[in-house]
Amino acid sequence: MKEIFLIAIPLLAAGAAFAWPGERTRPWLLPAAGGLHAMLALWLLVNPPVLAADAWFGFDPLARAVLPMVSLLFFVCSIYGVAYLQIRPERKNRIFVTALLVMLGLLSLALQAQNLGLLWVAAEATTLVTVPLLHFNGTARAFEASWKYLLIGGTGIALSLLGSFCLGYASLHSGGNGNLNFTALVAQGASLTRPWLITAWVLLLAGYGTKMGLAPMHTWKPDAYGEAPGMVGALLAGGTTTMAFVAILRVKQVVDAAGAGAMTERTLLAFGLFSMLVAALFLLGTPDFKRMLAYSSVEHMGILAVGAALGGAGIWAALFHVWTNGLTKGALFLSAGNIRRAAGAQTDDKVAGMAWRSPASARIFVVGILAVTAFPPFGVFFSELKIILATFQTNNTFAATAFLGCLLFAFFGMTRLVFAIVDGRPRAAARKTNERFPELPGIIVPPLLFLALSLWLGLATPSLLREAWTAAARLLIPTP
Amino acid sequence: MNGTMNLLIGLAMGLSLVALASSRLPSVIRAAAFQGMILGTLPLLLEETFHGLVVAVAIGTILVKGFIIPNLLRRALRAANIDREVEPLLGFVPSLLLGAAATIGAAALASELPLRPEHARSLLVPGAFATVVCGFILLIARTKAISQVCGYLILENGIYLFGLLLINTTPLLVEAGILLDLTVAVFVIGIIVDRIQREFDTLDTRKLNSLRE
Amino acid sequence: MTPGWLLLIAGVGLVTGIFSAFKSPRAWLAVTLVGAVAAFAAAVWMLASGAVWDWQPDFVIGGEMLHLQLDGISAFFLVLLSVLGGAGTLYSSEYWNDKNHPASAPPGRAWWNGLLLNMGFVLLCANGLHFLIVWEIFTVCAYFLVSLERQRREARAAGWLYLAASHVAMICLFAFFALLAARTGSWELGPMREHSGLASLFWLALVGFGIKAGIFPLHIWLPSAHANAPSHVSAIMSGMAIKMGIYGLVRFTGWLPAPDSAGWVVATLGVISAVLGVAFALGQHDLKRLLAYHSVENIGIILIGLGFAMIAASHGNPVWGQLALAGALLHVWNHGLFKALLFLGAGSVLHATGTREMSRLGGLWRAMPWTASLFALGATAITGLPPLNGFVSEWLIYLGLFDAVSAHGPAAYAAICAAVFLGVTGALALACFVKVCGVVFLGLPRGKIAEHVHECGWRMRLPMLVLGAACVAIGLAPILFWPALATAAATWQPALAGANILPSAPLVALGAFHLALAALVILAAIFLWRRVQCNGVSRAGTWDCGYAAPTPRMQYTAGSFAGIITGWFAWILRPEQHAHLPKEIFPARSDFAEHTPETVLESVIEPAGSLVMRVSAAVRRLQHGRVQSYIFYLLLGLAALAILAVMGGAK
Amino acid sequence: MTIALDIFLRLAVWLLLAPLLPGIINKVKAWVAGRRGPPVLQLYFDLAKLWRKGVVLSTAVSPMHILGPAMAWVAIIAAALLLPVGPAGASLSFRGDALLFVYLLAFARFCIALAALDTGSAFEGMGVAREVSYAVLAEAAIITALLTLCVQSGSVSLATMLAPSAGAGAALLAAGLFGVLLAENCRVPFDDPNTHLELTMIHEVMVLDHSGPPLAAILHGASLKLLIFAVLLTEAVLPLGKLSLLQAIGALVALVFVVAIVIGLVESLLARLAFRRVPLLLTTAFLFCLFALLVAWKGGMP
Repeated sequence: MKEIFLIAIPLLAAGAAFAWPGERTRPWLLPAAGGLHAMLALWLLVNPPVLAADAWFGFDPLARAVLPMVSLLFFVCSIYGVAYLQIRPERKNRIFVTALLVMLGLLSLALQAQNLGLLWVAAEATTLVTVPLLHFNGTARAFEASWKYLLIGGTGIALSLLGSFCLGYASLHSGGNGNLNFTALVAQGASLTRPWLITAWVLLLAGYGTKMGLAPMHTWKPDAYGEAPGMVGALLAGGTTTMAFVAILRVKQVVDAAGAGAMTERTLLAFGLFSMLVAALFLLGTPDFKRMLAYSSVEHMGILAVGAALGGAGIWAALFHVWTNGLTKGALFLSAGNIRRAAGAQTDDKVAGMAWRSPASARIFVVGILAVTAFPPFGVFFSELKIILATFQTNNTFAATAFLGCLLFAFFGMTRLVFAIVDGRPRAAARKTNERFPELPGIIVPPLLFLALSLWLGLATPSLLREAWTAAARLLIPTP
Repeated sequence: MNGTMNLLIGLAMGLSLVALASSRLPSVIRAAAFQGMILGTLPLLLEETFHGLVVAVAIGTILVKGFIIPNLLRRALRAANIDREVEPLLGFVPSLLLGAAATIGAAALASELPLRPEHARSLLVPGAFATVVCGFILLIARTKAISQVCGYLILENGIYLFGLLLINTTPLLVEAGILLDLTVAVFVIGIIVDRIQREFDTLDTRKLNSLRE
Repeated sequence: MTPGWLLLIAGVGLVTGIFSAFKSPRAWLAVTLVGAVAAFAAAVWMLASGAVWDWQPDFVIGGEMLHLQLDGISAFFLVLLSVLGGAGTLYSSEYWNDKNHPASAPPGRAWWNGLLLNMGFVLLCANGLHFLIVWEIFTVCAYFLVSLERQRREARAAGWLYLAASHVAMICLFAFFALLAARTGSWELGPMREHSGLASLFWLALVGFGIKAGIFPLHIWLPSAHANAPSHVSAIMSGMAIKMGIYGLVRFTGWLPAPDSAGWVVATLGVISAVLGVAFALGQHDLKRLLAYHSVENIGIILIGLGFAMIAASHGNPVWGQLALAGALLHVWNHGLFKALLFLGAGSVLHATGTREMSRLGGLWRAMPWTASLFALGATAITGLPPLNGFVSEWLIYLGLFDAVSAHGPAAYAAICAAVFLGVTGALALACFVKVCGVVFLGLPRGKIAEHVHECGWRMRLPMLVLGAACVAIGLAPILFWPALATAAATWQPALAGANILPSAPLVALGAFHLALAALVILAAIFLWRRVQCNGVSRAGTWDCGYAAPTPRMQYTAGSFAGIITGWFAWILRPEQHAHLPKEIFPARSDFAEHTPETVLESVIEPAGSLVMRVSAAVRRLQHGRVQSYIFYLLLGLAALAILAVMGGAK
Repeated sequence: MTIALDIFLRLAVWLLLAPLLPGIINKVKAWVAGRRGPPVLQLYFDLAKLWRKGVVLSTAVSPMHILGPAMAWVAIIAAALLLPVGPAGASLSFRGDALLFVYLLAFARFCIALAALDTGSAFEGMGVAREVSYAVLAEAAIITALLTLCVQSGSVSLATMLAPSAGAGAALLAAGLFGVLLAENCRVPFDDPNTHLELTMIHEVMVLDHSGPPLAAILHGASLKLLIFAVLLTEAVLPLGKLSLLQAIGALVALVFVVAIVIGLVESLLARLAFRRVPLLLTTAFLFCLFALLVAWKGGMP
């Protein structure tokens, strides 16, 4: 039962943070809890526990395949958080730190949930706890972003609840005893009532797809990512979306077991490609580099969906991509946050010449963009290549073509914007101040760590992780 | 038993249409609150024997959906001193027609889906779908933040209605989840409404579009 | 000392060069040169022995076992890489030194070594995944080198265009290698000619490698990248980086089966690239851009040879195919050598005058005799004139084409066209290089710029001398280089290995003739020079048909010089003319300017791009900030999902 | 040793006979115009005089101004050595020398053009521009002619290419090659070697600033080039291989003489073309060669 500590440690730390008196010392709780959490997660990765048959939550192969990534992401972000909160003493951090820790606990719960209902509760709670994180900056724009996030995310999560009910009813209608544990649902297999099953899939995919940010349910993403602090963006893009993706995978497992695999694959492929297309079109013209990261996230969610639609090899690659994308995005969000602070603006008509104003962050940002647009030897290259390989292996030539085309246009858009911001002459207003943004090690080392992790994942993917992904893929697609 | 339930569900469906047709915010809030109260009583009718937990759920639902949330909304309305007129993006008559169409559509859809014998004659499924769709219409067709919150409430009511299908079999965790989340959600929404008021001097969400491409 | 150890030394040298690039330029220079020499030695070893160096350590990168291989073809390209790399290294130590470019010189050195290292790895990799990795890293290194002068807007734009075009190539190669891996079940590369299902992959490779090589309609990135890069970078880009595209085509046409039409398409593209490349070159007034278009031309010549070799291979191994292949391969070397020489010369001009505009130069031979004569040597070589190396390779290709014609085979008609166009290309190139040499180095200085020029130092001169010497050596003694050529050609298709084509291409006789010609030319020149001195020389102004006050501005300009030919090609060059011609009896100030646009880029790619951007702008308007609509989108998504789920018989 | 002697003798013949041809042409022109004209050997006198004269060099020129003519002269001589003389064959012959022949002439053009541009004069720039531009079309024609000969003989060596009978396309090939001859040697209607209006000239304007021995080299080279083309034309058309040595040489000399006379007649009877018409005429010459190629192709089909 060590896995319960994955949930308990952050929640206890959150309680401690809420009660902690010292404004300057409180942020240190973040890396402390994050470090413990990460160590435990890695320990569990190496020594996976045996899952109790009827457990409500547990460190099963799928959790094992993704949870350590979320934990690592949080840990590195929390290191950044200490330095970040130190350079922003004007904002009270009690709620912020508490909410971050609660979020980690809820993510751990949701990723480990073995029950549809519990999964939903954790997902909903994550939505709520994100709100104070989003309006940490307290600006009008931040409130607007939080409002939209809450309304759209709330609607999405409501749909997923309705979907959960439908799935429950499908089970009930076919003679089940109302047990919403995934193992029980999978065991019911083809006996699940087909119309309810389809309704459930539609609603759950739309609901968790909203959380994940698949087009056209992605509309909250640019606002939220654009206004949230960099590290919150990183956690949303790497943590919350992963949770939603895992939820979709778990539901897909049930629906596949009921014999509607062709439908799940068709819908996931269509929504994945559509998301990539929408993201590519938005990326081509967006002038705001933080919103750009949001569209890039939409694109990568599309990639995950496409991967999930391609059977065992595709799911393996998608899990790989969860790791590479999450960690690479971490570097991007953190460095983008630095650049945003250094420049005081985030659109290309106001920001230029950041290679001079914040050289380290600008370089990390450029390298991160190349990494996330699948330049080798960073991890995303390898995971995307695996997905393309899977499309070809499953003879989805059209999907492969569309996939590659979208990657291309996304690349055009992103590099155009990034180089406009990094190079060029600083704008007149920025030139006048002529002071360099203090790039403390605390805000430079974490993104570098992310890049290093991304590099390491690609060049020397640990066999442990490969094995974990294989196990997860085998769990989801039992027949190869 | 089924007859009473269907009557109440029909009433709830009617209330969503009332919310769609209301031109003043307090009446929208009232419709949503009344709908919540009706739904709260339903679990009691479903069960032959009064299970303790079911009673607790019913009382909780009535309290939260019927009193606490509407009160919060009214407080926000008063505190913000908002113009009580509902400003529709889509007119009342079209909204109403859409709502009616949605109700018919929901009934048609429900008849397509196979039901257990004990639910076959109940209005639960069409009622749930119709309420969800009406909630969506309110969310999409109204500009004021409070009317959108009401839309969201009605949406949640529909889902709750659907959840009643499972109340016998699934552990009540799911229901508890709704109550908890709904409360917190609206609480947070309330805060935000408050903040929106301060920042933008209006509760008109049309003004909330500085984040755009 | 085995090839493996030599390659290790080369790798270590280049890697330590990356680290010493920032601290110590001298150490960088030393280790990089050692690396280049070691790589050269390894490549020559393999070419001389004809063996294959194959190394499969128990070492996994990115999930695949490392597999390096140096066979005839890769060694052949590695020779060129090491020569150009070494020359460029020495050249840049003066041309782009810390004093003149304090900000960009150290990273420039690091990227330079990265470029060389990764191009070397591309040649060595025998695993598709690793090939793709190093291919892409080399592209990125080249991007940072092209846009090294980041404060200049044109350099940044050129760099981005290069990166974008390369990414299109990358996407094609992504698909190519992924399909290859999917169909063969392994990332390992190697001969798989009997696997006929792979033939259609050739088209992906053609586009992917073709963009890199700068084949005509795909060349859009090339002129501006080569023009705006620092000159040693232009030299390696034009001399080697675009050859990596050729390497890819040669490699994979050799290893994989090709569709029947592949050779025809390659040859056609070759003809188009050759003729239009030189036509565009004639229209340029920017010295380096002009040279860049000549790269398109020469890639075309190489492709003509390669295309006919492919046609021959698909028709069962006639000797003419081998001639064409040998010509194409030798032209890879030759173009690398003389184009690098020309770019280094252009760099020297740019270094001395600060401008690439030919219309502001002139008469530079006085101040820069070394640069001028070495540039003239390179110009003679690139024009394909005897007795230099350019002629040898074109001669081999011509022989292949003529033999194809007299063989009366199915390729004969195509060979007729190709031969005639090759001749036309040669004549056009001659016109173009007469223009360049005449306008830049001869005549009188046109402006103030040309008055303060100085000759470059020995570290810039020596690389040019080495490259020039290589051009002369291949021209005068082609037979010495034949074994290397034969080894590479035999590696391409083992079926071609048996036949000896030397009887059909008497390189010994040609070499002897060239040697005699060179000797006689020198003798005659000395003789005439002495005769003139003996008869007595008097100096006077140029006779301008009685015009009393000639000024340097009255000299023929590059634009007027090329006017006749660019007129013939106006249908594709679409020159933009701005003229204020004299009208009245006492004419006012008048002027005339002509500019040749990047036709493919400006008339095809940019309109297509702006169309895409309009679509993007229209779509982006949907994200207008109104949350009601966002929920409506959500509902639409739900509806679409429902339709999609019910569709396809989900009963 | 014999080969050296052979080369030496041929070289002597080529060098000595070359300046005769312009003399014949001028005589014909004078005869048509009813004048007495300069002596046939006039060019020999001119060359001898120029060779002894001092040189006036422009202040702008580089050594290329002198080296260029020398290099061009050597290149033309080298081309001449590749050309076979009837059944006597060529002294130097190997596979592929036909292409070397073409490119040697191009090399000569390159050198002369650079030497001309060296003066920085607008007029010489103009001349060079015309020369190298029209050469593009001439090059296409001559490559096509070589392809024709290659198809007829199955060889890529001048000595064997020119041996067999020209076959059905002889007339076409002759017409085409004659056009190329006129263009490459700057005769009317492409150029007027006698005019002194600089704006209208090609070749003459390129050498405006040359004097003394370099000019002699240029003039002698030009005459040699004319002879080369005349011989090439003759041998491409006449089936010399079938004749005995004496007959062949007789026929060769006679036909070269005829070519010279025809050139003279053309120069007397035609006016120089406007420059914009020149490409048209050269394209026609190219098309003649191309049709000859097609005829030869059909004829050569097994």
